[in-house]
Amino acid sequence: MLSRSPISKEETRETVEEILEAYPAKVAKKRSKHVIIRNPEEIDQEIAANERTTPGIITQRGCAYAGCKGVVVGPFGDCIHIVHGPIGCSYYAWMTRRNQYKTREDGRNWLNYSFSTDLQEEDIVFGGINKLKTAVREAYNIFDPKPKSITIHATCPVGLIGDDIQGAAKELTEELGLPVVAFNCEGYKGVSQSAGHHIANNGFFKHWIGTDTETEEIEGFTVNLMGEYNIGGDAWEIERVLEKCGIKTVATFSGDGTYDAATKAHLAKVNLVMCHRSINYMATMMETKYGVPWIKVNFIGIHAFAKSIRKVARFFDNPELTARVEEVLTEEIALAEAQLAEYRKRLEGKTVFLFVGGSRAHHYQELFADLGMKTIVAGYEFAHRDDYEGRQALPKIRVDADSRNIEELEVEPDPERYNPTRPPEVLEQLREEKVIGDYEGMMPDMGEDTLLVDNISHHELDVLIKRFKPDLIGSGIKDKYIIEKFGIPCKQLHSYDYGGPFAGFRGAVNFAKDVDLRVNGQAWKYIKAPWQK
Amino acid sequence: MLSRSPISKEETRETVEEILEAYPAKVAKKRSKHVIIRNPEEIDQEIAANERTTPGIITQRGCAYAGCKGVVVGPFGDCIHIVHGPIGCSYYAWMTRRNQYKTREDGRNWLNYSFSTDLQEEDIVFGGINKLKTAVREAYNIFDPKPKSITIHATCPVGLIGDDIQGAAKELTEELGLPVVAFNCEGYKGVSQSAGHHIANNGFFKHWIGTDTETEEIEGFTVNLMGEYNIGGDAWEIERVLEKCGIKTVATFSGDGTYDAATKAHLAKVNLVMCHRSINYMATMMETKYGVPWIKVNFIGIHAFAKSIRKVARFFDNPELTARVEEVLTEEIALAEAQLAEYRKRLEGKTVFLFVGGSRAHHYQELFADLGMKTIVAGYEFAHRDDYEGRQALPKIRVDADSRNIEELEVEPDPERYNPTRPPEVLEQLREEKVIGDYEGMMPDMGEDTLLVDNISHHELDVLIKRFKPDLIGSGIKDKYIIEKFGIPCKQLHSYDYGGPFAGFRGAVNFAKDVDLRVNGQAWKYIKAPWQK
Amino acid sequence: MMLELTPKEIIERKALRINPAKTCQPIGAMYAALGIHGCLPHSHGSQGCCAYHRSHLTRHYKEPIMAATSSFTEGAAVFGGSANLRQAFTTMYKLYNPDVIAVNTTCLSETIGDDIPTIIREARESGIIPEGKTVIHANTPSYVGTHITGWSNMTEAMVKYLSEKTGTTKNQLNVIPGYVEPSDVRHLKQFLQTLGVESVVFPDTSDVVDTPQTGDFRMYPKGGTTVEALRSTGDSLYTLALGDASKAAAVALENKCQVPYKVLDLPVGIAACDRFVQAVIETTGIEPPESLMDERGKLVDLMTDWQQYLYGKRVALSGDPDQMVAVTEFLVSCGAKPVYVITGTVSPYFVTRCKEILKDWVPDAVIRDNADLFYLHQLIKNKPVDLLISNVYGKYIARAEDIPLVRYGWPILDRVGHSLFPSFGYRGSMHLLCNIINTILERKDRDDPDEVFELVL
Amino acid sequence: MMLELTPKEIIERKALRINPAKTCQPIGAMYAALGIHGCLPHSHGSQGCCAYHRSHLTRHYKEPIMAATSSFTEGAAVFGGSANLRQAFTTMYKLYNPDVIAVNTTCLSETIGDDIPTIIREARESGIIPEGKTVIHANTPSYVGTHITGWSNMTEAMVKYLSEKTGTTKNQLNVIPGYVEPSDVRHLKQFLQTLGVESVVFPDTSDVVDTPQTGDFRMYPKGGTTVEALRSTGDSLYTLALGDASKAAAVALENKCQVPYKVLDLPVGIAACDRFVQAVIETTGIEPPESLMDERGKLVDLMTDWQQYLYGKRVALSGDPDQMVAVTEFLVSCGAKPVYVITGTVSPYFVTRCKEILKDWVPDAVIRDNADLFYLHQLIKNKPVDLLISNVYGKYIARAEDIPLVRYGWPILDRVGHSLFPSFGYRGSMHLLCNIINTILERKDRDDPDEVFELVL
Repeated sequence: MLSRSPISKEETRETVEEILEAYPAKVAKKRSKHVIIRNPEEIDQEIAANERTTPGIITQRGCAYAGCKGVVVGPFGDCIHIVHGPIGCSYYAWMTRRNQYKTREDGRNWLNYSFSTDLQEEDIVFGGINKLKTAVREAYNIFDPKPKSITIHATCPVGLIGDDIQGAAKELTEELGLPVVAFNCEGYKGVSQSAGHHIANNGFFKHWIGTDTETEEIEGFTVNLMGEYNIGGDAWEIERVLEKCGIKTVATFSGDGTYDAATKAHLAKVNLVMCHRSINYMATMMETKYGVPWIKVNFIGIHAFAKSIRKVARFFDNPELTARVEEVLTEEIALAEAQLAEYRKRLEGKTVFLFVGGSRAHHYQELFADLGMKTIVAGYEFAHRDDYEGRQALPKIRVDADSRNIEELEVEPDPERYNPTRPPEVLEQLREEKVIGDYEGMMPDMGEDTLLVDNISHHELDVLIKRFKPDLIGSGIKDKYIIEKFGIPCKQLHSYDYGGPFAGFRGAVNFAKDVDLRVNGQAWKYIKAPWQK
Repeated sequence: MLSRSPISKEETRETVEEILEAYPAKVAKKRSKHVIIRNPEEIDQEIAANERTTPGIITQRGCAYAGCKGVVVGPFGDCIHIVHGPIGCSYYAWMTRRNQYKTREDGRNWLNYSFSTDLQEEDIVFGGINKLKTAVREAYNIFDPKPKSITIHATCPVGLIGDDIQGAAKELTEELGLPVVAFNCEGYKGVSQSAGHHIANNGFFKHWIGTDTETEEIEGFTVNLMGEYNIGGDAWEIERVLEKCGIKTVATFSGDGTYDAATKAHLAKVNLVMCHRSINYMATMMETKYGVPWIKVNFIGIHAFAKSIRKVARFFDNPELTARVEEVLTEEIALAEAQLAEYRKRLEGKTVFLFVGGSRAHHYQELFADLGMKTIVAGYEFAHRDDYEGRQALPKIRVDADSRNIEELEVEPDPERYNPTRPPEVLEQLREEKVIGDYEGMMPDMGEDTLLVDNISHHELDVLIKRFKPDLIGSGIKDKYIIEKFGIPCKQLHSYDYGGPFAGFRGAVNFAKDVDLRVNGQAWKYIKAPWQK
Repeated sequence: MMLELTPKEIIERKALRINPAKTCQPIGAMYAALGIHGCLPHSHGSQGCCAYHRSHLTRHYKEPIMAATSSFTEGAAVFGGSANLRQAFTTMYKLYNPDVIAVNTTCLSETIGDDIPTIIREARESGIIPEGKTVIHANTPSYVGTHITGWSNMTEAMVKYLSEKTGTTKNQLNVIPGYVEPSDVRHLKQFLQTLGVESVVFPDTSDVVDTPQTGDFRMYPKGGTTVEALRSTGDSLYTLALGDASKAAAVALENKCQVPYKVLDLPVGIAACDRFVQAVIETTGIEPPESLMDERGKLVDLMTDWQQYLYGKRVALSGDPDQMVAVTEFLVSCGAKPVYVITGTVSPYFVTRCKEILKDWVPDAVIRDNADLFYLHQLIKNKPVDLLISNVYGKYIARAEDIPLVRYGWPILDRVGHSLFPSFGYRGSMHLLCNIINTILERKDRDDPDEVFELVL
Repeated sequence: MMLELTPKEIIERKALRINPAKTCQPIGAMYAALGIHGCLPHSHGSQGCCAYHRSHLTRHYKEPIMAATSSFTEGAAVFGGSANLRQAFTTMYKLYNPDVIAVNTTCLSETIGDDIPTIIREARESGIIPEGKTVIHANTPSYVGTHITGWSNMTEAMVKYLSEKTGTTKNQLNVIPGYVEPSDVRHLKQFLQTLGVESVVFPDTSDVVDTPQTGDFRMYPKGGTTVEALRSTGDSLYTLALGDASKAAAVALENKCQVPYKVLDLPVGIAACDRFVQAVIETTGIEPPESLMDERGKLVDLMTDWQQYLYGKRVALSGDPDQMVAVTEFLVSCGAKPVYVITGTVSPYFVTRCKEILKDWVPDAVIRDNADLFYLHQLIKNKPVDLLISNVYGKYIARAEDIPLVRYGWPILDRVGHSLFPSFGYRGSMHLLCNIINTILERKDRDDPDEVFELVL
């Protein structure tokens, strides 16, 4: 993965210049800090991130509501998620994230439903809080069985009109005898979805985590899968391999997640963090309060998977488990490699851009490397500097006006339930080895002269495509057909283009097939008519 | 049914004149005997039928092969029917008649298959008999279980090139140990499908009927359903009611028919003849040979059904049976009438033409009468004079060149198995009452000034539509869209327009709904644009 | 099982919307704006709105949907969004140089109360908006009406900002097609051409959201009604507004430029198409050519040929008001029975027209505006239907209740063809009807037992 | 279960045809003859042939199919059919007065050896055929070739009887469309018009077997190539023969009138359409207009947008040679894998072209002419497919093996749309491809478990 970009340094520099020149001067200055040519020799190379998008820019980004309800909270299928606001926000977050959920024996599954207070003008004028309460009661009354929990998500106008949704949630929790949790994730909070993740983490941490006070222990090599949203069934493939190794998942945040599991999450021995961006708040808060350490993992790509699960084995440091893990890896890798070989022949050396979310632009570089493909430009849509530069950048991050408004919870070790799952000296050792509590970010994995572009805009994409002519671009739905109109195939890495799983070993093979059909698909050869050639 | 035509006598006469004037003189003279204005006062009113179609006439008629393989033999599902000839004839008779067949426990069902020797030029030149034999052996070898019987159907060129299919059948019967029956139903035989019916009747009578020599008796009120082809499931609805009354069907010729049942048909106590035209040969031959009398029935129309089943009860003359029949009739008629009432409101007084086959143009008049509709023109496609005038016309029918070529079997009472099912004096009485052995034909049921048109041509149809503007025409697939282009709905009474059943009580209700949707369907109101009105 | 928790018992809800049959205004405004040539729609609010609308339209069209946003943050929510909009103008003109910018508001900017006309005026005065560039706007608060209202408002804005009456009448009709597919607008233009009528059809998303793959991305595709054509609408003979959603613009045009108008149902189905042709006849005096009459006759032929499979079929319908009115009437003309007809939008037009159409044929039909799919599902649970016609969201109900589904209306996110093959006009109606018939036949084949499985239908 | 008795084991058959993928010549001749304006096809043989052909075509088109017959009886079979044919002429001219009579023979009249040209000549001489009336004929013995051969022969007969070389070349192309749908011919004519090319397309069944419902039956509908136009084919610049079935007529025209020709695949699918356009460019020098390039680009867009659902899909194909070649190439261009491709007709063209197309992409594909559906079913039993593309008779296999079916080709007796919506040209290819894609997606939705049931595809 550390090989240099096949694009010359000069071409890359010119390209960056071309990109910046088009902007108004002030914007160019700002953007210049988000568009960085990777230089491995530069110690602690920096990149600006998690900053405002300039108005008028055609951006990939969404809002806090999307990050909170859409990404983190929505996947819990045995709860009812009510969106408090005009109808659109609930409508747009209805099944479009592809979080897969299996109905459990209790029959609870509201994933295919969309609930909203559908605020009308009079609600905006006179306040919507009573409508919200009525809506929650209606949701409770209509269904049997009852939901495990009801969540409330505020959209833009709610904050402005002053509806006290936290108060309402408290009142309804008591009235209905089930946790009603409110999230003030109005769309204007923060600068992207990222604010919503944080708000969601806070809400869960306050209201769900540790609320199972009866279960005292869960035996075995237990883990939580954090920041894994089970798009296309990723979580199931990961769990398949974990189970095969003898590792038990307690809770998943939040793909295929259930309320009951979430309330027991504090009993897992370690948190495995997939999407660092969206869930690191929870991981660190759980570590502080309950003593559950966290390991940054990447289950995307067969070698990444191996590396990650070995970290887990290292954590538990149990010879049987370690042996079992190696056995499973040998078997799974051999099988996957055999199937990948054919595809790799057709994909070797192809170039990729990656502009996705807050972790996939990094994770998928490892899978593309498995396929022999080079990621030459990459960037996140809504990550922070630590996702690029690693957590060592955290102290350097300036708290600005936009992040200041997102609550930072004060967390203390739980006087009764703080329970480190390994002896302190072992934890210290693991921390030193960077097995736990660390994430080094995307940057160290990018080769010389590759380009990092944070929060890419349409204009930048346009220039980069014309200049670098990649073989494939990993991006999202809004860019997909723009990219493809340039004659370049795009792989959606949010929705997976309705495919998947792509995690783990079987997922890698799925992915290889999927990439192959795009990169080598016959249809592209017909873009020009014979008489135009 | 005997009400006069609503069309004036004068108009009807003029119409007949208009029809005839268009023909070349000789043709006009011929056709004038096929187009008859009904005059109930005329004793033994005559109509020409079963005569050649003038070449060049656009006719409804098909050929002997269609009548033999397509109509009578094809529906037996547990046999393999091989068409000996070029591919077309087998192809066209493949499932287009809608004879429904339920696979029995033995799993035999070749109804959805089409078998042909697919004769090629070299076969025509050098003879096709060896290819036929190979084909029969291949059919036998490929399948497991084996067919109950294999039939062979000659198409046009086979007669001319002199393939001895009867000899081959005999040889293969011995070789394969199962009855192989050959039918010389070349398309040019006779003047219509009718020749094929006769040929099929002969073949079955010679090779299948009475071949079960082990079963000696079948208890109960047993009947065969003759000339009922189970289009759209008619036979099943008839059997439902018969069974409810306690009457058992031994064999059906040939809808949903099985070989085994056919070989036991001679043991039934009476034959119920639906389609007189296609099966009367079999009925009379069975009567002669085995002493099984026949009753002409019509199970189309609720009152016709009642009349017919009362004849059957009369035949058996058993108080319990008679009581049961009356009970069933009361129940079924009440239910059907209740459902028909709504439709009758919308259909009362509507006029109908009927140009169908060899029995339905008569049978369906009774069902239309149930719906309050008047049949003002009717005619058969391929019937004989007895189907119009009744069996009393039989002695008057001249044997012409075309019918002379169809074999008339010499049948004698079977020395051992002739077994009249009722005492001779009872049979005599029943015969006198016209309960058995009689059919009075369509004519007596046609009201004054209605028109009978035998073997209608396109030209005649055209004139009649323009003159009489009926509300509905019952006809076949070739006419259907011609009629409908005139803006008049057509109900197919061969294929039932892929609906059915229309027999019996439930069938009558089905039919009412079907007719209603055609006669009163909204779509017809849009034929002219508003600005054309 | 899918949607298993939906109870059969229907309880009237006062506050909770479940499984909506609508979304909010801004996306409709964005879609309408895409129907202007060289236009960049701009969403004045949080960037999430714009992201959602672009994503959603992209999923429906599988095409680039270009739009910008004011990217509100908390500061803008507190201090107002005028700075954001000014910055956005600057950025857009420098980067994307659109001929037209069409601004729509959102619930956020509406709740704040941003005064868009003033911001535009000041931006123009201060040179932020260059000479010769067009900026229009529509107020589209998400808490009023639905996506249909948003479309209406932006279409009305085109009139309010652009229509001009020069005094010289042009021999042309204005036709406002409704919130429909590019294929419909394309066919409508051909249809008018066949009739020999000059026209301005607006907004016109054909050749904008259905562009060819050429290996060359064009930010402003060649389609869309030009500003010049929009200006000329004030000089037209007549406006034909198709569907209730098109009425506001037609009324505005009469008020502003005294162009008389007629509101017609969407030309889907024989009767509605006939009325459209008749309206063209009446307003222009043309005679429908033979080719058009042939198409008409083919539609009727289809209806008479296949009536038996449609007759009496119980159909549930969900979609936008104008589509639902047209399809309801079309189904009735084919003998089918629309038993439940719902729309998410509040629409007296929808209720009145559907009642009119159904009063004799399906007197007990349930007709409900401001309804949702949860309610429709409950209706179906109480008495099943033979067919469901709905946008993509109906697929959950179709699966849960094992009902054949014809996807019709907006959005369709999981099938292909709606943007290519119209439902407008006689030809489009044939396409829709073939789809309905084939769906019914497919189900018949699936359900028929072996012994009655048909070769010919 | 449907077709349960079909064994998996494949035994080579020498004599027995089971479930044919073809029928005999005369129906093809009848269909071709319907493509002449004012023509009454006449079947010289037993009346059953004519009845079967009319019935079958009617079931496919749901339209009147008018044709007469010599109504042979045993006498004619023994003594020859010339008296019948003469009588038939008399009857037809008196009753139906056609401009053209197109006689086809049958296995019966061929076995007897009736000499049609002589009968026609004598009928003309004796005044049975009136002045100014056209009679043509084709020998179409049922025991040679298939329905495709019959179509070829009758089309060739049009050239042999009618084409004339006057010496003055006309600036027009001849285009022979193949045995295709009226919708295809209609679209082909529009396509040529878009290209700006004058042409004679023959035979042309559009507006003959797809007529409007007007309440007025017309025995000779307005469509069909006129005799005048057929005459002029001898003066054309060039003949484009679409498909192998059209070749015989093109060759005859070159032999008779020295009009050069090219044989092209049917213009279905991107590559074949491109070659068609290129041929028109090369023979006429025209430039394809933008509107055509847009349609082309939309087809490519469809292919790239939806490739993931087609890629690698195993497809079984059954149909007539020309359609199969075109669809095979189209599928390959979309990334699908035609693994079994069969036709009932003996066709070296089919075998050669399919091998060419598939050799790299599906090297182990089974390609068989002179095959039947029983064989195809056995292949599928041995290794299943994801999709079956076939005429209506494929529905039994599709049901037996639970395979999604796209109906394509001839005949389609149980669905609607083929005669209205073409598969020819870029637009027609889009229609076909949408149908294929939607069929695949429908199956995906059916088979996906609840937890992976997708809203967006």
